[in-house]
Amino acid sequence: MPRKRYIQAINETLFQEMERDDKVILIGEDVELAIFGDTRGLYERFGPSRIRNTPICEATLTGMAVGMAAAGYRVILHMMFSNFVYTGFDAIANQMTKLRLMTGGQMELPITLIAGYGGGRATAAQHSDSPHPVLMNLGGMNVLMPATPADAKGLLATAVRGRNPSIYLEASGRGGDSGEVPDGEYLVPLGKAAIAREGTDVTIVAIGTMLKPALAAAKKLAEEGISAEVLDPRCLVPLDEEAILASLAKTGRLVVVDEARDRCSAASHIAAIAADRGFADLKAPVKRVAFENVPMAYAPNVEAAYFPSAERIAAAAAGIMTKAKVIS
Amino acid sequence: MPRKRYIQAINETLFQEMERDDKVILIGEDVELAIFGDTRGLYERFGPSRIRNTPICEATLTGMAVGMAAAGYRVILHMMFSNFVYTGFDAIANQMTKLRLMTGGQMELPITLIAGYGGGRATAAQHSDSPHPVLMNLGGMNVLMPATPADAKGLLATAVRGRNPSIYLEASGRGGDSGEVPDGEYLVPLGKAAIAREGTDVTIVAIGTMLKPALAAAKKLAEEGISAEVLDPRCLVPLDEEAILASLAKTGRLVVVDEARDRCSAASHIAAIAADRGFADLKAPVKRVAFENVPMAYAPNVEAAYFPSAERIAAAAAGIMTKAKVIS
Amino acid sequence: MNQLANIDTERDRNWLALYENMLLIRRAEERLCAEAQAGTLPGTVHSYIGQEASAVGVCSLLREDDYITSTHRGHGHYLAKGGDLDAMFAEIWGRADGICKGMGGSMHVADVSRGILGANGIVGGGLAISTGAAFGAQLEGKGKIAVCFFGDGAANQGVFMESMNIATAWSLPVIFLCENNGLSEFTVSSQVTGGDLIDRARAFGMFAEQVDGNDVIAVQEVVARAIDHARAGNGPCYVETTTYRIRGHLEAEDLFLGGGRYRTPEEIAAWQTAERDPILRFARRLIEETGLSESDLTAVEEAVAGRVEAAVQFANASGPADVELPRRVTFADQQP
Amino acid sequence: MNQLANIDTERDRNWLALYENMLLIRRAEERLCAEAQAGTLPGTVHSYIGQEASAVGVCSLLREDDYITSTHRGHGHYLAKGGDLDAMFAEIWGRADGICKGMGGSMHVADVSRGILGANGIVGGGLAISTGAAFGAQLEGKGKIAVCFFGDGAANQGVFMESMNIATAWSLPVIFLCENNGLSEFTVSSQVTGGDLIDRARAFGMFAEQVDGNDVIAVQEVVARAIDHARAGNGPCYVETTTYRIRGHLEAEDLFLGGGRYRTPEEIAAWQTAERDPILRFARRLIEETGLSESDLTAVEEAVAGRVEAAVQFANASGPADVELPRRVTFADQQP
Ligand SMILES: Cc1ncc(C[n+]2csc(CCOP(=O)(O)OP(=O)(O)O)c2C)c(N)n1
Ligand SMILES: Cc1ncc(C[n+]2csc(CCOP(=O)(O)OP(=O)(O)O)c2C)c(N)n1
Ligand SMILES: [Mg+2]
Ligand SMILES: [Mg+2]
Repeated sequence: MPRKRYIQAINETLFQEMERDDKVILIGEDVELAIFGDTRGLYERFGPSRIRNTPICEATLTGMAVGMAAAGYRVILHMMFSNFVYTGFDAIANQMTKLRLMTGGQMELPITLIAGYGGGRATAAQHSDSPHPVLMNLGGMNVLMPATPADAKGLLATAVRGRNPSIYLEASGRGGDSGEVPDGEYLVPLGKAAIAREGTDVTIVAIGTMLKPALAAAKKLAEEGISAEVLDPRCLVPLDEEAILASLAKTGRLVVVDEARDRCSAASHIAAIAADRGFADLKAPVKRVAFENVPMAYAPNVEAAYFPSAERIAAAAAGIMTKAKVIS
Repeated sequence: MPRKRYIQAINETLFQEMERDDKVILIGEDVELAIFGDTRGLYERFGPSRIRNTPICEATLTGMAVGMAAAGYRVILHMMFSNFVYTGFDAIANQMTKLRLMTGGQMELPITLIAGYGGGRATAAQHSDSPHPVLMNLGGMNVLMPATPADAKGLLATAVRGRNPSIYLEASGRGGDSGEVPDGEYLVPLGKAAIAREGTDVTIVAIGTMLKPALAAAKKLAEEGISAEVLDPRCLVPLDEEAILASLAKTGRLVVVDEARDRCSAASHIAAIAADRGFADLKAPVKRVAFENVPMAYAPNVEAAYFPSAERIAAAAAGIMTKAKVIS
Repeated sequence: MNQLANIDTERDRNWLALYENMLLIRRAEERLCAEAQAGTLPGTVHSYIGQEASAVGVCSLLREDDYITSTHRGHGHYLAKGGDLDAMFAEIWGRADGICKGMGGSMHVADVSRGILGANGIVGGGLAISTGAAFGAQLEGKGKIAVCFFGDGAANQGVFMESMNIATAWSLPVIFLCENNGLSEFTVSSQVTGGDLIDRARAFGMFAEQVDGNDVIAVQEVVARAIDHARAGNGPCYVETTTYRIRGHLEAEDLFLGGGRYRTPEEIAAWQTAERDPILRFARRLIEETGLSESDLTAVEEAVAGRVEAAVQFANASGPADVELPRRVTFADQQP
Repeated sequence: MNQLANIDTERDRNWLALYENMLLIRRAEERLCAEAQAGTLPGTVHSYIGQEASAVGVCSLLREDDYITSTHRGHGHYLAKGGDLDAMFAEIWGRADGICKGMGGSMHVADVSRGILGANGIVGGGLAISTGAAFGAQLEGKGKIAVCFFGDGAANQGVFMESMNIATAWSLPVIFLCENNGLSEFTVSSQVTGGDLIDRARAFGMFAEQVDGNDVIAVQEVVARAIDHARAGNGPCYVETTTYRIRGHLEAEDLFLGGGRYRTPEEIAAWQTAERDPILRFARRLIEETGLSESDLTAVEEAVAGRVEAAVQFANASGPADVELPRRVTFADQQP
């Protein structure tokens, strides 16, 4: 399989899906020249009736996506940075995620929102949010967070072809990360987690960008004789609860890693599932390694201090091993 | 102590706080005539320089609150129904909750947002959300959910006098519920839970409107010989984790009841805390009784079927008692 | 002088249809108000009484495949665009045979198959949706247009400007149809509104006209030109129908107002005269300007009464809404 | 002809101060761009080069207790309103002595004590904040006003209309100061904008004027009238300064563009001539119309260079930002 950068996988998938179905329309601010590179070249290929720069007006763009979908189109709306999802939040929270129910199922809403999320590059508080917990709580919207180039491709294609609103959160600044990406048609089903590393002592569920530090933590832990299984949920809605519980049944211990603020985070929710359905398997407290309940600071030293790191993850995992195991 | 209706307690507190401090300004749509009754009579007393109807423009109102605060005022912004918080979400999520940090602490933001939340009255999906989980995840904003008339008074006064942004979620349609309300100055500190009923077998944490069905469930459980302690957190940010853990230490069992949709709810977060810090005390799975991950339906029979009810709460609690206890 | 000789009978038929549609809305709303007051409906209703000429004048000129978006005060738009009365009543009753299977209720009546993209509980919520539908219509190239009904209160929501801007920049076939009844809930709109609303549209250089919204024929005349303009690909239009809301903002308003008031009984009465009420005044015109007689109108009145009564019976006979539905329809092909 | 005799020396001093302030912004921005290109800054910067006459013309007329809100391109506004250069550089360097203690960075420079309510990373974010501050100023009754700087791209955000509406309805002392540089990131604004922006303000009947934003004296002349209008309690104003952004949308733009382009080098060059560049052209005017000489300007140039160099040293010498700060300042008197 060829190795490709994450952003390139997204770009190729957009080409593929727009080629495949001429009902797919992509709009957003600056999508023609593509500030993140993900939409690059689409304008030259498909022209203004398929991809178009919009004015800056997120509140209207999210509502327009609903109207375009109602008129029979498959909409991809690029929202640039995830914080701008808040600017366009009204039609997401009050229309897009509710209209299927409110109309008794009449409305088809094949809409894919794309937004870059996350910190780590000194973009400060208004360009770094990880809004997936907020979106998960809305109900009525799939939440996809691919961590690898292959999943970036497979989940995007599935979302674009699907019948429901999805938000596809693209790891900002992951443009440079490479991985193997299957050629041709490649669909990753929604709601299927992936085991990124097998292990037996502790399960680390790592969301999106957190996969990388989680894998690094697992490596460190292995050196200490602790075998960590790293699970990448890939999708948060629908969530593969069974895969998480199966891993927990094997290891008996759980650490959930989330770049979002901790309170009411995906980490909280996964921990809650473990405390309910996985209770019988739990040998130790369920740990969350998440962002503290504060906005992102600008200064890189401060940003780094609040970010879930391999060290924090490894420490959380080691902390819930039995003493015997730790000193063995 | 005199008995007062919930809405009356709020109304009197607004009078009291606006009387006390002439820097308190109240704005919002239709606040002069007061659609919920909570702001009734304030206009006649304080006039247009203290309370004022606004145009319908939630996105600007939330931003204006920031500017008014920066100019030295204590702002009460009434947002009517909680779903309109989503309409004004941008300045909440990107400015109000972040500006103190972004300015290195320069900005004073004594802002109280008020919104009516919750379902149960066939108002359908766009007038019934319980948005507290979304707001809890933002960080930078207190989240208050008084369940009783006394707390309605005490928490509102504390919020209005505070130095931080708060959202005060008023139980829609609770106007008729009465309770004892202390006369005169009465402040409930933020982050202090209340034990609404003592018990020894299971802790039921009931958020906001859920207190009522939780107490009803506790009564039912008592008839079955199960002693439930009912804890009302009153505030979700800051959250009284210690009180929850102390009750859990006593009972060993936890049910969390939340009217919000389950995914990434306050219930999830409290369950996650139990699974972490309270793990050693847990004798059984932590149960969440919340709204399913769907929008609110209009038809009352459907609405009722999805609502956390005394029956569902009691069943959840009974389900985690040891067999012996249940049949005893 | 008998004008019968001058009258084109097709116009008579058309005018009578306008009358019937306005009357249907009026009588349906009256029934809903009565039911709401009697406490037989689950939620509350926002009545369109007094504004009928706006919805009917506009929708009488639309194709079935044109789109409309509506407001919290949406029954009139739904009916005028051809929505089924029985299914609307069953919806408001919260029943299985409701147009939205009881999931939406009064504030969310929608019939996507007829281009009715829904009443909306979010003030201003339809602006972007209709703009998006108009973009879809433009891409499709079959001459469809979208009409966005919204109120003078909604015109203060920023999405109004945003939607006009993108519609202008992209030359979208959308008509922004502002029903200016001077009121926003319990607020007199002029107290919270700067300038004249129509000037906000003129700022985009778009087709912009104001018309007496209680004169169904005048509405038709202006809207016909707007539709031609939009359908021909000349871009968006703004039409403002000036009108008045006769009933409270919502039924049970008095309960909410607790003795306060934002308008006088005299003001309301002044809009209910034979000169101003859209139905009374059109009735007079039908008698004076067409070959139709009082008995024709009485027949219409009876037919309408029958339809309303039948709709109530339909709603009452309909079974309860399906409790499983939220789990089944929140997502297509997927559990929530 | 020696014009010295005609020149009022106070005006000379004022004009020289305008020149110095513009030059300070220019040189500070140039240094920031160079540092950003060299990779020595943590985040990125959006440079104000080419637009200096707008911020300086406006802020030169404000009281210290007046409010401004700014944009992502906010260094110029901050400096023109009297923000400290050293503290700004330390901020952009992410250091403890930054004006926001390193918590905000380039996009969030703010000095509340000087009425600088902050640069803002949300396009349009300042509109409502300044409107709210103006409401506060009105309530306080001490004659303060608020100036909201925003771009032509931001003028398509609905909060623009919403803010103008409420400011008009409440007669608020706010000046909506649109810096129209024709560009919104990598989009030519005219392609996504309907009509002329100024007409959106005129729709509210407000004071609305457009001015050459590269002519600092012309800006002053128009803004002086707007300030009088607002301070006198006559309500909001709209002033549009037409200008041009010389540098990329942000430093490292080329990296983001990946070879694409949205304007030509010729277009940029045409704005850098002695006739159009706000600083070059004002320098010429200083020589021609005042008693000042080349050597006066050279002295200013040297002083500015010294201040910029000192600010770099200040920033470099400042300690790292305090890691505990988010826990301490996210809330006042409370743990997050
Ligand atoms: C976003 C939002 N804000 C506030 C409300 C509450 N609300 C319902 S109707 C209404 C007034 C609307 O006035 P207008 O648009 O003129 O419509 P009208 O009721 O006059 O038909 C308000 C404020 C709402 N439903 N949605
Ligand atoms: C709400 C929001 N949407 C999008 C962006 C991304 N963005 C940053 S600057 C910009 C263009 C702004 O143009 P304009 O307002 O004219 O300011 P200029 O950059 O020309 O000074 C965009 C789209 C943003 N920061 N915030
Ligand atoms: Mg109205
Ligand atoms: Mg610009």
